[in-house]
Amino acid sequence: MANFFPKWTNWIPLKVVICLGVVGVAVAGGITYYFTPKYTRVGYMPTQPAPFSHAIHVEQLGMDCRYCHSFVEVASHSNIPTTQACMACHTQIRPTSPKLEAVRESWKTGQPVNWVRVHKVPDYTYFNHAVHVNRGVSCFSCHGAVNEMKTVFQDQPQSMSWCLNCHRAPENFLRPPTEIYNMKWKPAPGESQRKIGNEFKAAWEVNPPVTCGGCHR
Amino acid sequence: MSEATATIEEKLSDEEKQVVRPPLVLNKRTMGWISSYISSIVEDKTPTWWWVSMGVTVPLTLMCLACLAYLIATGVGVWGNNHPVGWAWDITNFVFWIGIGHAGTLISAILFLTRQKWRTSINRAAEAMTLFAVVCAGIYPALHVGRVWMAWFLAPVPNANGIWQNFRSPLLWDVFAVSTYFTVSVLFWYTGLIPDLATIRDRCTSKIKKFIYGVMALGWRGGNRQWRHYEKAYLILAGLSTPLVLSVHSVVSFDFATSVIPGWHTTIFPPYFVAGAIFGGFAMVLTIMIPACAIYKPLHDLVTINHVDKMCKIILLTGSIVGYAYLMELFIAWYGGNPFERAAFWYRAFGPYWWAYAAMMFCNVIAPQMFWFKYFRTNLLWVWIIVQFPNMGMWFERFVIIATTLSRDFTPSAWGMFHPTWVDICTFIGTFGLFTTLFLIFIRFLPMICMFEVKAVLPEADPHHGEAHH
Amino acid sequence: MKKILNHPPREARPNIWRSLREFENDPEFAKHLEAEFPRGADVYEDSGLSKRDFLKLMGASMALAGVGLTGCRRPEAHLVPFAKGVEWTIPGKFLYYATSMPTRTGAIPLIASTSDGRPTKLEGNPLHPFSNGGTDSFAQAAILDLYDPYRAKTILDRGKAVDAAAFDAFLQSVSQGGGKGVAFLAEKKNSPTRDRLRTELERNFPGVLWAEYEPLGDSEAEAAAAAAFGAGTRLLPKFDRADVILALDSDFLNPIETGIGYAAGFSARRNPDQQGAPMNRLYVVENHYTITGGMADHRLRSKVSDLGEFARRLAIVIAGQTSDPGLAAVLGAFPKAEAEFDEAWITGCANDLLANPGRSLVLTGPQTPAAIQVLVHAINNALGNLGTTLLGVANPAPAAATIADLAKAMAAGAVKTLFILGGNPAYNAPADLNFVSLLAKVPDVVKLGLFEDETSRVSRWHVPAAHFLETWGDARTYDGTYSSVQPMILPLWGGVSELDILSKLLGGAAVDGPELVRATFDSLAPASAVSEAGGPDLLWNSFLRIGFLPGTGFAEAALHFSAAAASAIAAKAAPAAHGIELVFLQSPSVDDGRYANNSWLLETPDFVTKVTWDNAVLVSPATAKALGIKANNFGKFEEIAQKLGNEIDYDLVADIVELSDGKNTIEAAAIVAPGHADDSLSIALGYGRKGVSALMENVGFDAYPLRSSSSPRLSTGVSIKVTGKTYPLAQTQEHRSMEGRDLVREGTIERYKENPAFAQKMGMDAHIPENISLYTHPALTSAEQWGMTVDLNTCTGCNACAVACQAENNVPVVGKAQVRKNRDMAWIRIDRYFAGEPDEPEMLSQAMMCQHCENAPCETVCPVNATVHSEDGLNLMAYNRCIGTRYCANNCPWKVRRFNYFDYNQRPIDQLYWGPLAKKGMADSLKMAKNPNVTVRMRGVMEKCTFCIQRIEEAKISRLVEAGPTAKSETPISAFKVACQQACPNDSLVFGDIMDRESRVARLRSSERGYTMYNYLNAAPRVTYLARIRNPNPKMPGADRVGMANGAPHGEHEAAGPHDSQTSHSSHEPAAPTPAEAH
Amino acid sequence: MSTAGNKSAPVFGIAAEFSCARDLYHAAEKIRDAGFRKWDVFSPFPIHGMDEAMGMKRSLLGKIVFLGGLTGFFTAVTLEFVPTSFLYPLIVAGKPTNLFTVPAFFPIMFELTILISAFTAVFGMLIMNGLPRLNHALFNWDRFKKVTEDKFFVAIESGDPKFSERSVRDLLESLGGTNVTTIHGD
Repeated sequence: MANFFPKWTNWIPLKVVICLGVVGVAVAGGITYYFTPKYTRVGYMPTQPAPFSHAIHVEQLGMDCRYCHSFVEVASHSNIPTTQACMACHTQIRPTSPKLEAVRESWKTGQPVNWVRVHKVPDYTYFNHAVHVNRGVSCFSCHGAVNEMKTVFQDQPQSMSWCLNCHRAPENFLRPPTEIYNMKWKPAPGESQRKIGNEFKAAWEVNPPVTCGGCHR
Repeated sequence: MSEATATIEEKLSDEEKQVVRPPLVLNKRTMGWISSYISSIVEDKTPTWWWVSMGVTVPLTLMCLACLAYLIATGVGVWGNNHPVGWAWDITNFVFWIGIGHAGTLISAILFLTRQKWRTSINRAAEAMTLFAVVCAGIYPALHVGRVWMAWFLAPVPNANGIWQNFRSPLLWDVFAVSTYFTVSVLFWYTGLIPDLATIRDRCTSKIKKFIYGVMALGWRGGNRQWRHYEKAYLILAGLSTPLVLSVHSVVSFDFATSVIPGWHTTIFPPYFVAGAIFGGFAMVLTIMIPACAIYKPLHDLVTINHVDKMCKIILLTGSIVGYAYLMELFIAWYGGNPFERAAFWYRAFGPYWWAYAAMMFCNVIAPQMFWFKYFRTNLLWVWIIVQFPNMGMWFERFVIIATTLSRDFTPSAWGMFHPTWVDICTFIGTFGLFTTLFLIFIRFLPMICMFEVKAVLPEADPHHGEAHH
Repeated sequence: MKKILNHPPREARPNIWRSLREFENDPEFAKHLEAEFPRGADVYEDSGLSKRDFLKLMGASMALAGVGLTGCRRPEAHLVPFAKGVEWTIPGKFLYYATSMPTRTGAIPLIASTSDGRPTKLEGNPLHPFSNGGTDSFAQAAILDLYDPYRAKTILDRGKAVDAAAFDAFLQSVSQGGGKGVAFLAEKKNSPTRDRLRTELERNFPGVLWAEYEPLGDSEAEAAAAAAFGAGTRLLPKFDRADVILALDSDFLNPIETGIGYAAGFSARRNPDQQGAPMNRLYVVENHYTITGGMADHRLRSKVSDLGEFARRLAIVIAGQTSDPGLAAVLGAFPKAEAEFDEAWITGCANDLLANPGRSLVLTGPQTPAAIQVLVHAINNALGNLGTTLLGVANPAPAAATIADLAKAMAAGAVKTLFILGGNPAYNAPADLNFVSLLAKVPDVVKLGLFEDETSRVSRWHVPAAHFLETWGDARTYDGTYSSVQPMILPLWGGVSELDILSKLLGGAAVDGPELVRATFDSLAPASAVSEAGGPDLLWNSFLRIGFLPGTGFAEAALHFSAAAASAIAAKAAPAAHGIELVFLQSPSVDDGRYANNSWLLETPDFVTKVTWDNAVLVSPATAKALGIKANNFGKFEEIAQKLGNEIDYDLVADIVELSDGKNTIEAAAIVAPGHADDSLSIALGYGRKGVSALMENVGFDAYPLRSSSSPRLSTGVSIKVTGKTYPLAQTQEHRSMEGRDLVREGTIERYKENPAFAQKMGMDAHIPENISLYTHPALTSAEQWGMTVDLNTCTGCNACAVACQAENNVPVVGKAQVRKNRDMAWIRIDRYFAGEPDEPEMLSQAMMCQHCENAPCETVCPVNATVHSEDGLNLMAYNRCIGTRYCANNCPWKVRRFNYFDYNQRPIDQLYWGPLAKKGMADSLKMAKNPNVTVRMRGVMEKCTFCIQRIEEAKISRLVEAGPTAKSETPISAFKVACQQACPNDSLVFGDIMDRESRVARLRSSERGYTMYNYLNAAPRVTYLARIRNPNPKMPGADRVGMANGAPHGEHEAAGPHDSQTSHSSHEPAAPTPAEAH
Repeated sequence: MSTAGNKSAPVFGIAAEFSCARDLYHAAEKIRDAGFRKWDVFSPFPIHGMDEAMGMKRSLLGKIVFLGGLTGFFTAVTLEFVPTSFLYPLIVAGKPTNLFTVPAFFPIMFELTILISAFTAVFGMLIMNGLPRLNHALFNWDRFKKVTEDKFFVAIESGDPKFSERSVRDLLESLGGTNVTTIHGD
C-alpha cells in the first residue's frame, strides 16, 4: 500500500517556514511604517471652509505669524484668528472675493468660521506654545514651512518620541530669539545649528523636561 | 476499584515475585496490549459519560467567559477589590492555578532526570494538566488590569511614544516567566507526544484521522537515528524545565517578596511557594487520575497503587515543608521584632480573617498527616478524599497571603475588608469548567498515557532481557 | 471620549457675553466644536471630559469674538481683574477676580479663578484683613452648587412654568398694593445693600414684616450680647491675646460654625516655638467630640443640658476669688441645678483662668441658651477680659423679626404675600410652628431659591435664585469689613437675586450691573479713602480689584456689662433636665440642609465619625451598652473576630433607633462615638430631605421634627428605643486605633522643652539603625525640590483641604455604595485616630496625602513605568501610561493611591454596575466645573495626589516665559500655593522648595518637631509631619494622660506592644502581638 | 521475494522485521561489524545501548542548545539595559540606571535563556531528524506500521556503498530477520 501523503508534501514544512519568515518581516515593516504617526498624521491636509493661503499672506505679503496668532507668546494655546482679524484687512482688500464668502458670512451672522483642526496632541498632553516660542523654538520646528503652504498640512509626526528628540537635544533646534518667526532662517554660512544651539542652551540654561510630569498632568 | 485496592502481591506472577522492586506494569501486559488499549480510548466511539461531563463543564466555561466580558465592559469594580485590597481573588486564583500547573512539569521533568521510571504512566496527563492550569492562571493577570486594551504596554516593542517597560517590576518578570513557562511546557508536552501520535497514526483507519494524526506525528519513523536526537532533546527539555518550574513560582512569589508590605516582604517565599505548588499540584494530579482510572479500569495496570502511594508520600513531604514554612514565618515575625511584621502575622492568625488561616492550616498541615498511614495512601477512595484538602488549602493559603495582608498593613486608617462579589465567584468556578473541558478534550483525542515510555519500562524492552536464562 | 460642551438652555438676554452666550445657546454650537476639534484617536487615553473642551469653547469663542469685540465692547467698568491684570480673556489663561461668599455670620472673602469665562475654583483672599486667605469646605464646594444640574431653571406659578415678565407683573401688582400684608422671610446676610433696600421698603410700605431665620443662627448669642452689653453689640474674641481659653459647647475652631477669620490668631499662639508669648492652653467642655475638642489640652465630657450648672459652679469659684459684684448678681439670679462634675476639674480650670486675668477667654456656642451666655459674659467681665481678649463692636444692621413673630402674623392671617428669600422653612422651621400649615394660609407665597425644594412645593411662586457667583452683591465679614460680591458668569439658568426683587418692589427698573451695590458703596465709602484713591470711581475699582474696602470694620464699642439686664435673662435659665438629651449639630457636609445636593460635601467624611452621605445619632459607648445599641451588626464572623480581640473594621451596619419627644418621632441610625457624653445623643441637622433631587433620596435622617423654637440647641427628655432594624453606613475610615504605631506623634510642652527632637526617636525609630542604601541614588537634578510639611499642632481636621483638592484636581465622586466598598477617591484625607482610655479618648487628626517618597515603593513595582520620579522630586503618575495593575497601591505603605474601579466621570453613580448599558457622559454644566489643567481620569487607571503639578508647571512655565532668552536662574520662580495649602484656615500645610533655605517649608522641614513616617523603609518621604505639642495644666485631673497618645516617654525606647492598651480605643485589643500572643 | 512500494520506482533499501528488542540489538551489532553506513534500526521505543550497538557517536544537540541559551541570555541583557540605561533612563524608586540595577534584571535574563534554549532543543531535534517529513519510502511497507506498536525493524538503504540486494538479504535473513522485503519509493 502506498504512502498516505504524496511525496511533494515533504516540501511543505520548508515552504511554510519561508512563508512565515516573509510574512513576518512584511507585517513588522508594515506596522512600523503605516501604523506610526509618521505616516498616519504627517501630510494631513483637510480642506478649510475658506481657502486661506499662508503662502500668500506670509510669503508674498510678509505678515508675521503673531498678527493672527496673537496670543502665542503668552498663552499655552496659539489662538485661531478671529473673524475680526480677517476683516480688519478684507473690508478693504478683495472685499468681494468669493473665496472670502465664509469669512464674510461669519462677520454678518456672528457664527464662527469653523476651520478644520490640523494639529492635535492628545488631551492628556499639555503643550504650551508660549514657553517654546519664548525660549528659542521656532514655529518652523513643529509646523514646518507653513509660509509655503497654500493649504495647511501637518508637517511633523508630533508623536511623543518626536517631542523627546528635541527635549533631549534642544541644541539641534534652538534659534536666535529674533528668528523665531522667520520661517526661512538658516544658520549663517560657516555656523552650524549645533554650535549655535549649544551656545543658547548654555546661555539660557535650557534643559527641557523629559519626565512624564513635563507634559502629562 | 476493588481490583485496584487488592494488594500488589496478589497480582504478581511467580517471575515477578523474584524481582526486588514491584513491577511498574502489572498483569504482564504486552506492548501490543498497551498500544491497543490506550489508543482504543481515543479510537472507540465517544462514551456517554464524556458527553455528560462536557454538558456540565462547557456551560461553566461559558459562564466564566461571560463574567470576563462583563468585567472588561464595566470595570474592575465588578470584583470585590477595593482600596486597601487592590489584589484579591484575581491574583489568588492566578497563583492557585499556576501552582497546580507545577506538578505536571515536576513529574515529567524532575522525576525524569532522577530516573524515576514510575513517572512514565502519569507524566502525560500531568503535563496536560500543567498546560490547562496555566491557561486558567493566565486569564487573571491578563484581565485583572484596569485597561485590558492597553495591556500591550507590557510588551517591550519599539513604539512612537519612545517609552519602555520597567524591567525592575516583578509583574514584568511574571509576564516573561509565565509565558516562557507555558511555551516550554507546550514544547515539552508535544515532543513527548510525537511517537505516540505516530502509533495512533499507524492504527487509525478513517482518512480524516489519518490526515490529522499523520500531520501531528510529523512523519515519525522510530528509527534509532531519530531516537538518539529525540532522547537528547527530551533530556535537555527536562533539564531546562526543572529550573524553569522552580523559577516560575519563585518569580510569582517575588510579586510579594519584593514588596515592602509586612507579611509579603519575606525571603522565605520562593522555596515555600515552590513546595506549596508541588504540594497542590500532586493533589490535583491525583484528583484527576483516580477518577480517570476508575473509568478506564485496566489503566490500574499502568497507574498502580504503587504510583499513588509514591505521590501521597510526596504530598506528605511537601505538605510538611509548607507547614514548617508557616511556623517559621510566625517565628521570624516575632524574632525579627518589627512591630509591623508581628502585627501582620498576628492578624493572619487571629485577625478578621482568622477563619481563612485556620482553614489553610487544617487543609495543608493537618489533613495530609493522614498519609503517614499506608492504609490511607493505598485506599484510592481515601486518597481522593484527602487530596481535596490540599486543593482547598492551597487556595486558602494564597488568599491569606494576598487579601489578609493587604486588608491590614501599615496605616490603620486605611484598613478595610474584602468581600467577594458574584462575579468573583462565578469567574473562579468558571475556570474549573474551562480546566475540565480542556482536560476532557485531551483524554478524548490524545493518548493520555505515554505509550512508548511505558513500553520502554517493560522487562522485555531491555535488549538483554532474559539473556540470563540462555 | 471627547465631550462636546453645550451651554445649558436659558432665555437670551443682552449682556456682556452676548456673542459667546448666544453662540453657546445655538444648537449649531455642538457641530461647530465637533468640526473644529474632530474626535481624536485617543479615545481610551482621553478620560471622560477632556480638559481641552474648554480651551476649545474658548478658542471658538475667540473665533467669534469678531462679533464679541465690536458687537459688545465690555460694558463700562465691570469686572476688574485682581492681581494679574489681564485686559481680555486669553485662551487657556486663568483670570482671577475678588469676590466673597455671604454666610450667616459674615462672609468668606474669595479669589475666583475663571477660565474662559467660567469660574472653576475658589480660594481665600489673602489680602483680606479678617480672613487671612483661609476658606472652609463650604466655600470650596460652592463651585459645584453653581453648576449643579439639579438647580431650578424656570419661574413657576402654581407649578406652571411662566416667563420673567409674568413674575415682574406680579411684583408690580404687589408694590402697587402698597405693601399691605406683605411679609418677608430672609436668610441672615450681612449685606448693607440688602439692608438699605429693606429700610427703604419699610419706609415706603409701612406694615411690611421683615423676618429673618437661620436654623443654625446665633440669635441666642445676639440676645445675650444685647442684654449684657446693649443692642447691636457684636463680640469679637482676640485669640492672639488669650493665654487660657475655656470653650463651653463651642466649636470655635471650626470655620463652618464661626466663620473664617473668627479663630484667627489661635493657631499662631499654638506654636510651641513662638518667642515672647507662651503657648496657649485650651479647655473644652462639650457633649460630643468636635474638632475644637480634638485640639483641647483638657476636655470634659458633659451633657449640654448640664452646661448651665457647670458655668454656675465655675462662676462660683471665680466670683469667690474676684468678688466681682456683676458676676455675683448674675450668679444670684441663675437657678441652681443638679449635675455631677469633677470638682477638681472645675477648680483647676477656674484657677487657671483666674491666674490669667485679662489674658483668658471663656466662650460659648452660638446657640447656647442666652441665660448661660450672659453668665459667661459676667465671668469674662469678672476676669477682666472685656476689652482685652474680648472686644465689642457695634453692628449697625437693623434688627429683624424672628420666624416665630412671622408665624404669629401668619396664624392671624395678617400675611397675604410672603416673600421667602432663600432658606427652606417648610423643611427646617422649628417643629412647634407647623410652618407648612401656616404657609397654606398665605395666598401668595414667593419662594426664591436655588432648588425647587420642600418650600417651593407649598408656594405659589418659585423663582430660581442666582448663585452668589452669578450676581452682584456685597457683604460685611464678621468684623464688618465691607466686601464685594461679583458675578463670575451670567446666571446659567436665569437666576434672580434677592436684590433684584427688592429693587423691583421699590419700583426700580431691572438692574443688570452693580448699580445697587455701587449706590451702597458710595454711601459707605469714607471721604478720606475717596480722596486718597482720587475719586469714587477709582476707589470703586480698587474695591472690586482687592475685594474689600479697607477700614470699614465695625466701630469698636466699649463693653459695659449691665448686671441687671443680664440677671433678668439669667433667671430664665432652663430648669435642670433629667433623662436623655438630644443635641442638634451643624452638619459638616450639608450645613443646615442647604448643601444637601452637593455631592462633594456629601462624600466628605464627618470630622469625627468619618461617615459619608449620611448623618447618624451619636451615642457614647456606655450609653450604647445601656440602651442595647450594637457598635456594628456586620455579622457572625465579625463577632468571633471581636472575641479574638480585634477592632471592627468591617463596613458599618448600624442599629436604627427611634427618637421621640412625645409629639414627634423620628428614626435614625445610631453609631457609637468615643468621647461622647453619657445620657446624651447628638445628631446633625440637614439630612433626610425628600423629593428634591435623585441625589438627596435616602440620604440620612431628618432631625428637625424634634427641634423647637424655644430650644434650638437641644431637646431634653427624649425617649429612645432600638427598633431592631439596621442601616448600612459608609465610613471612609473604619479603624480607630493607631495600634501603637506612632503615626501621629505628640508630647507635652515640657517633654518638648527638655527633648525637642523627641518625636524623631519615637517607638520603633528609637532603636533601629540608620538607613543605608546598597547603591547610590540617581541625582535629582532640578534646582527646585518640592516638599510639604503638615503641622499636626494646628491641623484641626476641618476638611477644607480635602474639598479644595477635590475641586482643584477633578477628583470624582463615587457614591455611598462605593465608599462602603472602600473605594473613595480622595487624594488627601484626614486620618482620625482615638487614643487613651476607651471612654475618655483623645482624638488625633492627621492629613494624609501622597508622600512623594524619593525612593517610592510604588514606582519600582509598576511594570510599564507609569509612575516614575521627576527631577524635582515629584512622584509622577502618567494616567495615559497606566494599565491599572494596582500593584503600586498595594505597595504604598500610606495607602494614598486611588484606583478608578469604574468610569466615575462617565457613568451615573447609581448605574456603575450596568456596564455599557449605563448612561454615558456627565451633565454639561458639571463639565464646566472641571479644572481644564488637570486630566479627567478614566476607569482603570490609578491616581493620587500630584502636589498640584499643574500649578508647579504653570509656575515653572511662566518663569521661563518671563526669562525668555536669558539665563533661567536669573528669574526667580514666582510664589504659588497648592490647593490644600491655600484652603487651610490654620496654615497647617506648607508647600514649597525645600532646597531654598529661606523658604518656610525648608525651615519647618528641619524643625526638630519634624518626623517622617515608616522611617525604616527608607522611602525618604517629601512630606514631613510636625509633632503635636500639648500644653496640659499639671494641676488638672488626668493631666498625666495628656499628650500620651504614643505612650509614656519610656515608650520611646521600645516598639509597639506593652503600651498598646493605652493607644487602643477598646480595652480588649492587641496592636502588635507580644511573643506570648503570637504563639 | 517480497517487495513494497512502486516497483518501477528506485529501490530505497531492504528491510527485515524482528520480534524483540534483544534480537534487534544483536542484529544491529552484526550489521555494524559488517561495515554498513546508511542503515537504521526501527523500534517502538528507544532501546538502551542501541547507539553503541550501531556504532554511533553522541548527538550534537547539546552543543547547539548551549548556543541557543547564550543567544537568549544576551537578548535579555540587551532588551533590559538598552532601554533602561541608554534609550530612556528614568528615575524609578531612586534606583540606579547603571550596571548596579542588574539584580532586578536577572529573572528575565534567566527566563529568556530557558526559552530560546527550549526552542533550539525542539527545532534542532526536528531538523537533525529531518522532520517533519510526512512521506517516506518505508511507509509503503504495510508491516512497517507495527514499528509504532510492538515490532522491530532493520533497514539497509540502497545508498550504502556496500549495498547489494543479494548480500543484504542474506545478511538480514542470517540475523533472524523475518519478512525481508525490498522497499521501493513511490
